[in-house]
Amino acid sequence: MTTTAAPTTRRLNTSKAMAEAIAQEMRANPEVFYMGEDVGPYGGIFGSTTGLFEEFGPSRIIDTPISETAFVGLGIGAAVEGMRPIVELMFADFMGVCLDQIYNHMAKIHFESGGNVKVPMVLTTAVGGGYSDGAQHSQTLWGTFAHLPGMKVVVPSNPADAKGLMTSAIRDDSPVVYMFHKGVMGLPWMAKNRRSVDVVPEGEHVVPIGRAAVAREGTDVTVVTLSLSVHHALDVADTLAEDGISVEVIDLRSLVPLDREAVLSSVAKTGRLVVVDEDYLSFGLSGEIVASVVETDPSLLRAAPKRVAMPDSPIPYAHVLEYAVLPLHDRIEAGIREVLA
Amino acid sequence: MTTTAAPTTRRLNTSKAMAEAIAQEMRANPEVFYMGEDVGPYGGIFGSTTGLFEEFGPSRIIDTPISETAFVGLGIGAAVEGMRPIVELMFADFMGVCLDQIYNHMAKIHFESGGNVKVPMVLTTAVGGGYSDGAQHSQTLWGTFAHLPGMKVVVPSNPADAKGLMTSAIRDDSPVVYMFHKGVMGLPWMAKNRRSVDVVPEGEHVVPIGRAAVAREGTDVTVVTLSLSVHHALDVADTLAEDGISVEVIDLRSLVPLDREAVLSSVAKTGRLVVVDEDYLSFGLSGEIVASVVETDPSLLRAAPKRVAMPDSPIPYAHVLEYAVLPLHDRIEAGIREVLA
Amino acid sequence: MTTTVTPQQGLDPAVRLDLYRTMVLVRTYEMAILREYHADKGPGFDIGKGLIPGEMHLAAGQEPVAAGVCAHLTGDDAVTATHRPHHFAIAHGVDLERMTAEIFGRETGLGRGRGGHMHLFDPDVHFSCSGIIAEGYPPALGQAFAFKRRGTDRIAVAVTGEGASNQGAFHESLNLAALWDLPVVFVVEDNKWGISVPRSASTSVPSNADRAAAYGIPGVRVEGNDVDAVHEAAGELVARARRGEGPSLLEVETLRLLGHFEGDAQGYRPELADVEGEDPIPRYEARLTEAGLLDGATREQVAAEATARVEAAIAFAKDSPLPDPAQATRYVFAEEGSR
Amino acid sequence: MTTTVTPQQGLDPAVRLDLYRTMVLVRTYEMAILREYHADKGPGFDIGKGLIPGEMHLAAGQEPVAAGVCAHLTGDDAVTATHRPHHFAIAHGVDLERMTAEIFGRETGLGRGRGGHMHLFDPDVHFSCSGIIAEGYPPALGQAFAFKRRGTDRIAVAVTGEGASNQGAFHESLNLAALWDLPVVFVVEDNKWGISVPRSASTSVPSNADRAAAYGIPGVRVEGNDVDAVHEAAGELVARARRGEGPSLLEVETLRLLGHFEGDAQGYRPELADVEGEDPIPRYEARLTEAGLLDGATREQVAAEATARVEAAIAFAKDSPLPDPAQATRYVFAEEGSR
Ligand SMILES: Cc1ncc(C[n+]2csc(CCOP(=O)(O)OP(=O)(O)O)c2C)c(N)n1
Ligand SMILES: Cc1ncc(C[n+]2csc(CCOP(=O)(O)OP(=O)(O)O)c2C)c(N)n1
Ligand SMILES: [Mg+2]
Ligand SMILES: [Mg+2]
Repeated sequence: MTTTAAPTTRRLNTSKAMAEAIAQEMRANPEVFYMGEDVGPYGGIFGSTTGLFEEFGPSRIIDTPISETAFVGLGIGAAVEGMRPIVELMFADFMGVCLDQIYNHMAKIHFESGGNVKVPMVLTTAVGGGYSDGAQHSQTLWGTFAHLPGMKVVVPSNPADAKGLMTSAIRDDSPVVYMFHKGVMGLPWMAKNRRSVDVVPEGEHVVPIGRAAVAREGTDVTVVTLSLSVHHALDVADTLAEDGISVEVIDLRSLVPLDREAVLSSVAKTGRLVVVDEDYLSFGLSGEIVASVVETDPSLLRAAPKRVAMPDSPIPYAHVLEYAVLPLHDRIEAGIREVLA
Repeated sequence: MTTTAAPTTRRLNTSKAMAEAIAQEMRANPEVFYMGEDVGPYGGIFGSTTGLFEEFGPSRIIDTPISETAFVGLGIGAAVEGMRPIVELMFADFMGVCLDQIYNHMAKIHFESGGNVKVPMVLTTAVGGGYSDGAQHSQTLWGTFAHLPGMKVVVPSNPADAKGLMTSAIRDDSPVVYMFHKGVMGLPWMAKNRRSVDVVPEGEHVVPIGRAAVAREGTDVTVVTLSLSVHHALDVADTLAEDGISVEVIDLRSLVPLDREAVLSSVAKTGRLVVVDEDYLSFGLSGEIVASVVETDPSLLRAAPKRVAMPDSPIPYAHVLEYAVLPLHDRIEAGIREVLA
Repeated sequence: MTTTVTPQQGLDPAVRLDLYRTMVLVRTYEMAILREYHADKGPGFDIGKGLIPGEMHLAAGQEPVAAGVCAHLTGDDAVTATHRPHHFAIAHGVDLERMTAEIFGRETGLGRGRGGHMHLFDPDVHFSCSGIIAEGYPPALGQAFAFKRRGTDRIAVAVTGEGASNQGAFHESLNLAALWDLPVVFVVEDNKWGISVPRSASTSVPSNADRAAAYGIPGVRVEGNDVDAVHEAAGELVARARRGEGPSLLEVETLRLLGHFEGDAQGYRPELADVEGEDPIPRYEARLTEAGLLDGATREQVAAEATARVEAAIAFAKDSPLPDPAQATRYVFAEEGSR
Repeated sequence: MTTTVTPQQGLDPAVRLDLYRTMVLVRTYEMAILREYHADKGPGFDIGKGLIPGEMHLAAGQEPVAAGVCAHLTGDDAVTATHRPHHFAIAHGVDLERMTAEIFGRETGLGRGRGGHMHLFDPDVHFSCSGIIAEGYPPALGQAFAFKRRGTDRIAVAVTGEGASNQGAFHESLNLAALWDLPVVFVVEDNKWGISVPRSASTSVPSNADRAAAYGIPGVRVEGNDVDAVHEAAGELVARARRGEGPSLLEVETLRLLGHFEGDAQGYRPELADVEGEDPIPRYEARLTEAGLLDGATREQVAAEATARVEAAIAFAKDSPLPDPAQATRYVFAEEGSR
């Protein structure tokens, strides 16, 4: 189902790939518009709208006041009337000032109307830490969004998926929360993994929502992860390959729908599971993945599974502390070695 | 550590037991006050402040405007100054209008201040469905609160615990979210389980936060649950006892801290696990319980565990639909029989 | 920018009779719902029982607001209402049968029984409501945005109670509508109570119309729960929104005849004994009769028509099938091919 | 109720020199932080690198607001500031060394390195700040509530930017403070920009002082980024709060000399070339010199004192130990026996 217009070797960073999908959909459909704080001339704090203001102008790339409840709600109402708004919440951490519109309205109207009202809206938001932005600006929070029903939740890890998932999100008739990690955007002013700039198909590119990707095939252990942690997991897999350990990396790409089949078939092969999650450890994604495997067939696991996640603590500011809590190379490697021990 | 002043056979419903703890702490400590919507002359929509306005008057039992962000924040500021506010959010479903104060402020200030500022505040809130209040008034949402670090989360299931946990919550130097299910309050205008009126110790009664209770001992299967679902699980255990099936029921009593030891030692005994949770299935409590067991020792489980939870759907209004999604008697019984099959 | 409108008498008689008819229809409807709601809650009162379970917020006494405002709207305009939505729903022309079926939790309901009385969605007339205080305002902005963007003269009306005017969403919505000149009329129903909390304990100014100045938009307060005055004030505000002159705020003094929800004993309410005498419908009847516009026969005819429509809607609801429990979690996401 | 204050000259010379000293100290501090922040971000600019990683919002140009307001406070009063907190922190007397250590992420910092520059808590002077727009207002209500409840004349000052005045928390807080007569002075720093969004695109009225009327409280706007005028206006508002006469709103026109945060190229800002000429500190120096209150020697002395304090604080921070990574998740909950 992944549609690609033409083979290409053109490389983009993730933010430009995301913006390219938006531009293509905006050209094709006058009902699409993008709205949020500093998305106009500034181009989005994390580059999500790079170049869009120049092409589409202030009537379709719209700067808002700092009134998230009002403008998220505005997006909902416009979507109810058949427009296809993309609304940016600058940081997912700010969900607390507008969560009611998101989870009680955007996510529930379709259901409460018995399917008679659609809310074809995309909520984009930046997530993640790693650059000392402190406890209120470094969270991923995807477990929270995914727990609350009625919205799809997508989490691209690389430029091509960022484009393809954005295309799907805009075309989806259901609300989609599109969470982009600052660390995958390939921003010039932030440390970046080499995978944040990569080949991106030109023309229409669609990645269906709800299908995980096997980011790397392997036979000894399955690492289930998403977003920036995919890059870290791939780096660790490179390292471990030198020791003859074959790591399979599953990039979930979306939490809702959650591709449990992809997880199960990988674990069926490897018998060992590590979940790497930059969200808080408890009551979230990592537990869900483990439970999904075990409730289907506990005999799939040949060893206790391991969760490598953000601990249940606010995220500290100081670099040494933040790097102690983030699920980075050493912790991932240790987790893998533990399940193989 | 459970302290009880004197043996008693006095029976109270849960709302009166909760109010009794508040009254006792208010008498002992002038810095304790209770604030929220309709908590004054009305006595709390779900009876949480029954009789308190009459004793303590409007200066300590305070009706607020419908401004949750402002008054939750007011509680935080008062707590920072050393008062011990109890702030009621009428329904947990309304968290979306004030979550920022709750999760980015109440829950993070202590950490961000390196332990130098304490926020000894209790946030009380009503949860749960079962009386056709629809998608915006029936949620439990404890998984969401528990996922976000920095606040304790307690969920009493019966009158004595409601009193003892409230005493502990008020005395705790950390923020505590106290979630009372409408169905356990023993309200005269709502269907109630017989266990919502029960013996409550007079005088000081303290139940420590973070210890699960074995609500019923059994040997064949462990049901881990909380709040109103404890009552349902006990009812099912009664039924199954007739078939010679011995069910152990664990009442978690708090999600944060989570008493994983209690779960593990029960599952070590029974080898079988059913989690019953009125919160949404995915990315929440039920997955956390399963994962906690399996990551410790997958060999504890003699059969695939089973989760009986609210499906990942908004909660429907119509009685027939709501009763199809709630984790009630039949679904719990079927779940238990399944893990025993 | 703040005006206070007091009752006028210059209104077209036909319009006044229409306002009367709307108010009678609403009241007849709510009294029938009241009857059905309580019919099967016993023994005692169990909120979860009966043909209509759950919370029930009736608007009896507040008909002048809905009738006076909605008289200026067509089904192409949007209305977002509150947890107390019936009067606006009916005045705006929501399908009475499907609305009733929804309240009875039936498959033929507006939301196929998924929504309930606080969550009525009728896309045919762009009507919606929400159970979360003040959170119906922001979506109305988006409807108005779409209407304006498409070059129409359609408008949105967003309703809250006076208690809700102290929520953040109120402020953010008024500011954004003012900034972007959106065609929205914000309506505040001041029934003086937010559940048990009197206006004086919730709202720091006597008139929300004064808050319009905080956004540079017109603010009007109508006293006396008078449908003619509401009609007049709303007419001008709706017209200016249609002309592209932007949003405005209309506060109407009104009356909650019943408890906040059914089951509310109202022990907190000292003025309760006087309330019945302030019922706006008999008062309007008297005024229309005095003005020679209403006689006994017309009155009876209006009442009979209302009763017939209402009872037909209730019969429709009762005759409708319950939803299939096996489909309880359908409609979480839009289905394939339904675009 | 809305007043616009324009500069006056009647102020006590000693007070004016103090205001000057505070402004110079703040500016000296921020220029040193700027230097340290950029010292080690290369090659290129990597926001996560260096002795001070993360976002950095400097208040250069906005010193008149903090100096003018905080001159009326003691360490018993509370101040809640924003993501741009240094000027208020310093003017309110936050411990300079521990604040600096916090910004450098050290164990000796106000938050033991857990907080960072947007999360400075100094309970000794009841200072706090928050990185979430307008969400510092509500906790200030609670501090004021506690002060009032305990029968003191202590007050709380709550600060936001003009962009923040369009958040729901702003509205809810002003209403609640007005209703309960809480001793809070709400301060809006109008630096005309919310990141890249000009005031005209965020705020529907030219003066937030006009919004005070929406709560029945006094509203004052001070133009010209003039510390004397701020001092005068704030003095009266602080005094009335202390007298138990309730809250008020003070908006001050001010200037963001630098980008929103470091790294902001400000391409969106047309008036950028004029900005430097509007720096309030040289202008105040000129005025004080003209009034015969400041000569070259005093100027140098003030500068030298400021530099000495600032460099000592920076040296303290740099000499302080980093936090122990093994303790990264300590302080999630209050520890046993620490009550
Ligand atoms: C955010 C939120 N807070 C609280 C409630 C509970 N609640 C429902 S109706 C109501 C009172 C509303 O008062 P008002 O706005 O005056 O409307 P009225 O009921 O008088 O029509 C309250 C507090 C809610 N539904 N949503
Ligand atoms: C709720 C929320 N929304 C958005 C942001 C991102 N943000 C940080 S500062 C800022 C601009 C604030 O403008 P203003 O209130 O005028 O303060 P200034 O930066 O000018 O001092 C924004 C949008 C935030 N921190 N919190
Ligand atoms: Mg009201
Ligand atoms: Mg600003």
